Amino acid sequence: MTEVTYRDALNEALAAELEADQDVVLIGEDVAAAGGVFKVTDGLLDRFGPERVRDTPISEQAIVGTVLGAAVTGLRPVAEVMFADFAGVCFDQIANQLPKYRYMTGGQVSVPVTLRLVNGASTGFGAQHSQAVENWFLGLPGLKICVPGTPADAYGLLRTAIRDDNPVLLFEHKALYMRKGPLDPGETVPLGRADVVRAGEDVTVVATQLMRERALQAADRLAEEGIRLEVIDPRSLVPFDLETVVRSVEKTANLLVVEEGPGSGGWGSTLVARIAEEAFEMLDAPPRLICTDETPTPFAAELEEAWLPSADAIVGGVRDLELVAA
Amino acid sequence: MTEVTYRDALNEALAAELEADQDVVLIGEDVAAAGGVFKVTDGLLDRFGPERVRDTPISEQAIVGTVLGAAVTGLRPVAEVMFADFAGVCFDQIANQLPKYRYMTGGQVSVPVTLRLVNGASTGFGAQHSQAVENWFLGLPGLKICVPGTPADAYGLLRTAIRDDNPVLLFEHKALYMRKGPLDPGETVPLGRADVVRAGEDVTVVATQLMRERALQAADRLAEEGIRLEVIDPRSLVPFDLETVVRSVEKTANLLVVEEGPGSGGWGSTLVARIAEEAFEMLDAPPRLICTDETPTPFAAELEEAWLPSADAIVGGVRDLELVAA
Amino acid sequence: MTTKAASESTEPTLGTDEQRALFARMVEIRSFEEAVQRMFAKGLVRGTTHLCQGQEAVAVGACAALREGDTMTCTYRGHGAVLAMGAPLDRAFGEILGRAGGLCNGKGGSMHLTDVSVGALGSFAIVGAHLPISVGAAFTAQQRGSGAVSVTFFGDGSTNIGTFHEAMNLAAVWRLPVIFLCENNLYGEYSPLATTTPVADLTIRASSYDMAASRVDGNDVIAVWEAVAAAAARARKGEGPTFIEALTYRFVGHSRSDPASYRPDGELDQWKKRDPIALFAERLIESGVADADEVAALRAGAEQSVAEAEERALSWPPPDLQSRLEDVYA
Amino acid sequence: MTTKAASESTEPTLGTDEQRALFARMVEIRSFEEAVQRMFAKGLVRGTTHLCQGQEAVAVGACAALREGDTMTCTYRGHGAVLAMGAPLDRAFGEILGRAGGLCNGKGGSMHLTDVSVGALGSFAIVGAHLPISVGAAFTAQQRGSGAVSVTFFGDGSTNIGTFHEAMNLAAVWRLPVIFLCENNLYGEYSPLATTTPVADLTIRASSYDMAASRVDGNDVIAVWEAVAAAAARARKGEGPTFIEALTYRFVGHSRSDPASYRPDGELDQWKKRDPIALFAERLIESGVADADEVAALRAGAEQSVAEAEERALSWPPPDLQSRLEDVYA
Ligand SMILES: Cc1ncc(C[n+]2csc(CCOP(=O)(O)OP(=O)(O)O)c2C)c(N)n1
Ligand SMILES: Cc1ncc(C[n+]2csc(CCOP(=O)(O)OP(=O)(O)O)c2C)c(N)n1
Ligand SMILES: [Mg+2]
Ligand SMILES: [Mg+2]
Repeated sequence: MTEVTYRDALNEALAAELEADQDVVLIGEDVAAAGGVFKVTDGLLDRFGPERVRDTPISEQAIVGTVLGAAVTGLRPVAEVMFADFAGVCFDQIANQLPKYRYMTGGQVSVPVTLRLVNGASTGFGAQHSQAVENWFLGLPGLKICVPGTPADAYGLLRTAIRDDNPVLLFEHKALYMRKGPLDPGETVPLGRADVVRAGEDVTVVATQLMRERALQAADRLAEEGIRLEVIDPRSLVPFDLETVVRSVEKTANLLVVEEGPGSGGWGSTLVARIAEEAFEMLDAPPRLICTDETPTPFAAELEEAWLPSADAIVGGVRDLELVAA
Repeated sequence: MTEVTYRDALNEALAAELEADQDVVLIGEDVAAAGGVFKVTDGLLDRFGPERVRDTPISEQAIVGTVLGAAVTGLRPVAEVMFADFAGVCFDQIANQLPKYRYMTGGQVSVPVTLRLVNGASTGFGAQHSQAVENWFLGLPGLKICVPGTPADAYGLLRTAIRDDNPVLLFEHKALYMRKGPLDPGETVPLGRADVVRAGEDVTVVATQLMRERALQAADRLAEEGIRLEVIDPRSLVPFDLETVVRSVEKTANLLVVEEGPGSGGWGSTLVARIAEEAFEMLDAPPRLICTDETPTPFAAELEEAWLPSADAIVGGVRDLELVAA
Repeated sequence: MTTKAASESTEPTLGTDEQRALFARMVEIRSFEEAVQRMFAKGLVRGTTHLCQGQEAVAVGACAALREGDTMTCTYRGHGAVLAMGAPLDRAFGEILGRAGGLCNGKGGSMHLTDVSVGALGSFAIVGAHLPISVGAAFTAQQRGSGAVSVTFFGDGSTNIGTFHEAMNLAAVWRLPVIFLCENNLYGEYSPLATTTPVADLTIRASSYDMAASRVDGNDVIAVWEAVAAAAARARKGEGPTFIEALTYRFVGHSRSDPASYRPDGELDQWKKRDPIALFAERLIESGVADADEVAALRAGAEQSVAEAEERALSWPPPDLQSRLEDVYA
Repeated sequence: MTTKAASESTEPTLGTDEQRALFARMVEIRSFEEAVQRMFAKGLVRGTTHLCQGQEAVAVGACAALREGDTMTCTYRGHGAVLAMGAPLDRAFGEILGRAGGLCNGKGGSMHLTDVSVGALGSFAIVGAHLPISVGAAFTAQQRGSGAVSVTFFGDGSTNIGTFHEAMNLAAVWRLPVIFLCENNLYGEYSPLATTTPVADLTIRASSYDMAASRVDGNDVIAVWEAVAAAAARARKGEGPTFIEALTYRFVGHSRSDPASYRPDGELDQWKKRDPIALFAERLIESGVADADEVAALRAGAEQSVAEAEERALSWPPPDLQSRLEDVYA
């Protein structure tokens, strides 16, 4: 068990899969010679050579289409789309091709593609480089979606994603790259298994990535007052481990979901709806979603922080819930 | 009051706005000489001339970017994206440019763009031409979204959309083009005002477009058994008239949402979540969402019909709700 | 016209049997498309279809130049190309009819015929989307040193969409074994090329990528075969991609609902005089590859295969309803 | 090299005052960028910034050829272009600092400087996305017969993305008054052009659209001005768009975090010998437009304006927190 950064964990996962399987290749803008804009792929060109680790032109549609074509003909490619916002320029490939190809052909192909995308706000990159865009892809059966929040999950989910025979989008939160955590090399993480990050009796809080971190901060603070949060990180949104959340709500009778992004059409609303449908009777108070303001991401540091759900906001949300439930 | 088809209603709305305002222009693939793939723009080239009604190359990114640039410099353009699925190829323009431009510039521009997109299943067009894709755009503040279900709403919302100083996506359901309904020319429909299509005391059913039609069929059948549905068509998803739904649920204490598409990340889940958050105490039974299977759209007629929520499925959903509530 | 000489090959030729087989295949495709047209006219199928009568020489000539292990991607107007790769007629009909025995078990439909077992990797309904997919297939070939090539069919109108540009550029910069086969049938949907495209000779566009290019008579199956064979030979040697513009014409409307009234008077008739099947029949006879009776027999045989396949497909049941839930994930 | 002659204009020239103003503007931009670099180094701003030292002649030469009513769009590397259009230095600093008085009230940041009041329609952070936006501005101009042109700046690497192709094609087929100004600084991020692009002369790409094109020394402000003036004159006469490739070099890394270690030894030094500001200073003196003292005075004046503007901007408060909820909808 070593302590590594989220970034290095991702790097190690890529290296491990490139090592394990000759069919794994890695392409993307500046992933090879430069080792990636966020240095996640540093050193991989040297280790695995220019055939398997390739820089591409600025052509996201071609990048995603190419890994798709490569996957259905036998490779197991990984592509970096860099900032997740750029999924916009290759959205057709991600939404209309990757998840539908197998289905439309009656199962003639499998599509073992992994896309890595750099997600999220809090770092002052402005409205076109700060989105958490996993929600763009929720209604697209055929895709799987991972949102790791720790080095171990980043490592374990990325390895699982690469080995998966389906297209997987793995979102890396840019604010977490330098966060350190324990890593047990070789330890993969299955998709569809939530992590109960902190056990508690009073309120179930579900959050991912940066919001998970803030939920844990809120949990620490509330613990001082004797309010015990159960913090759950779903880790993958598709498949989603609803059962773990239901089990928790059964115990706590209270649900708070914290999401980075505007609330409409997100996994947070979807989870709240699912729990309302399936665990209505268990709830002592209306479930709650805390999310960003309904605006694009503002640039100025003060505005961006006000826009994002803070640990304070989570504390406040829990207090409101407790009042109603009491 | 005349009876017109949904298609002709759209055509009349376009003609009326082209007539009323010289700054309105219409561009898209085959919208001019051919009058549109679905004939929605038939005759407009002849009436308004080749400067204002223009055919474009197959270049959706350029189409949307062009109307954006035209809008911020003073025109009030309308673009057709044809099949809504093609929003995938110009998603960046719709998601990252249209809704963020005004915000990122601190309000220096307004973006009076209207995009028309042809939505939906039930007509055998296969997985890449049958999606109802309004949900792709829910989490993008800055956009408005209309989903008309009748000729009058199509007409009224399209006119309002064109006059709106913000980017509006108007989804036309392809299965409804030949449906007839009354139209009072000149009657516009505001965005953000739901229509209580049928009043009832027992269950609130919220549905749009093709699902609205099926909800009404279900309502007819259940009425024979004395179960009275209140059918609400939100008509626009952004802004969303939550108040009308809350008022209805206050009365019926039961909510069923019917959505064309997989349920994750959609307006249906969002609505269920909002009601669970804000009207929890009013509900007699868990709210329910009926949607399609979690798969791409299958081609074969039998499969596609099985995939879509049917009037039968709505009847069944209502019966389940009534059982729980009773 | 071309930016780089794409040919200069050793000029291989097609034998007698091969030429006859090509002819039969072209007739099969024609006959298949006519049958599909009737099915839609009779209301046996919902949705839409995009037929390729008049363009058979492109699909057949190009696919004949491929070998096992090569792959092909095409558009919604792809029946001809998929059949040219060797997909079974009955299962192709079955797919268009949405039957259980269809190539894709009825989940794809007319726009998505696919038979991976013969290298027909897929038919795609989003203009331009499949070009990078062929680039990816070629990437696999390069990576593995398999010598395989991937050919991708698309129309003149598709050369205006972003993916065309990105796919061409990436294939060129990585020198991938891709053949970009543009079927220039003069229209994109209802729009004549000149209204959407500022150049009339599309091979010019290859120069933006320093890519080899050639222009061929798309109604001459042998010319198409030669151009593709030369491109494939170069690609297999690691010399990179080629862009081929095949000039052709569709005898029917863009899709089911299109009466094609935008065509200038007489244009269709002119092109019908250059019907690729009639042209090839003449050539077979003139060159002594087959006499008139043999040609007639090939034609009759092909038509009969199609008729029998159609009948078989029509006898198949619709897919099991539960099958709609399968094949989402591997 | 060029597909069509883009010049053959009446060769207008710049007067003494104009040339001096251009020089001062270039110095302002250099000095502005250096100040921004220091702000980031000091940690006064989060996020990233993309500076344009070394490329000032392109922005200044091009924007000087525009007139009132014309519009300009540019990239995240857009400080120079936005200032060249006449945006106030202090409000530009303010925006980068995320202050209330910033051009966009602190909502945009370094990558999105915009000042619509001077025709600086926007800076965009998605590669290629703004090209069709300039096409749209030109569409308005054509529609209204205003005679306005729209210039859009982008880099060499951006010529590989789909929107480049679509925007060029649409502008050409509609003969819109757009000037596509490609700043070829040899790298897209950290990738040398040749690793991503199979052609070295990007003007070749204009031929795919039968578009006029020219290539200029992007470190020669007068040459840039001439090329853009000629293109603008053509555009105003209804003769359609022009593609201009300006050869230049950025003296700093791609963005804040880039030490630019991918550059071959000596490359930067070579280019620094062709510093556009030094070149222009020499030229001003040689041609008698200004003597050495006057040049020094212009330089000092510009630097002082920048220093004062920086100070003002630094004194501004952060935006009111509630302002984040405004400007979503009109
Ligand atoms: C992205 C996208 N835009 C538009 C369409 C609608 N569409 C289908 S076929 C077609 C014309 C294509 O023309 P061309 O490439 O010349 O091929 P052809 O149909 O002539 O074979 C269009 C515009 C589409 N399917 N996908
Ligand atoms: C669609 C998209 N892909 C990738 C990026 C990341 N990116 C930002 S700048 C850049 C390089 C652009 O190079 P070039 O066009 O030559 O402009 P330069 O930065 O040299 O001025 C890249 C890849 C982006 N912003 N948008
Ligand atoms: Mg065509
Ligand atoms: Mg560059």
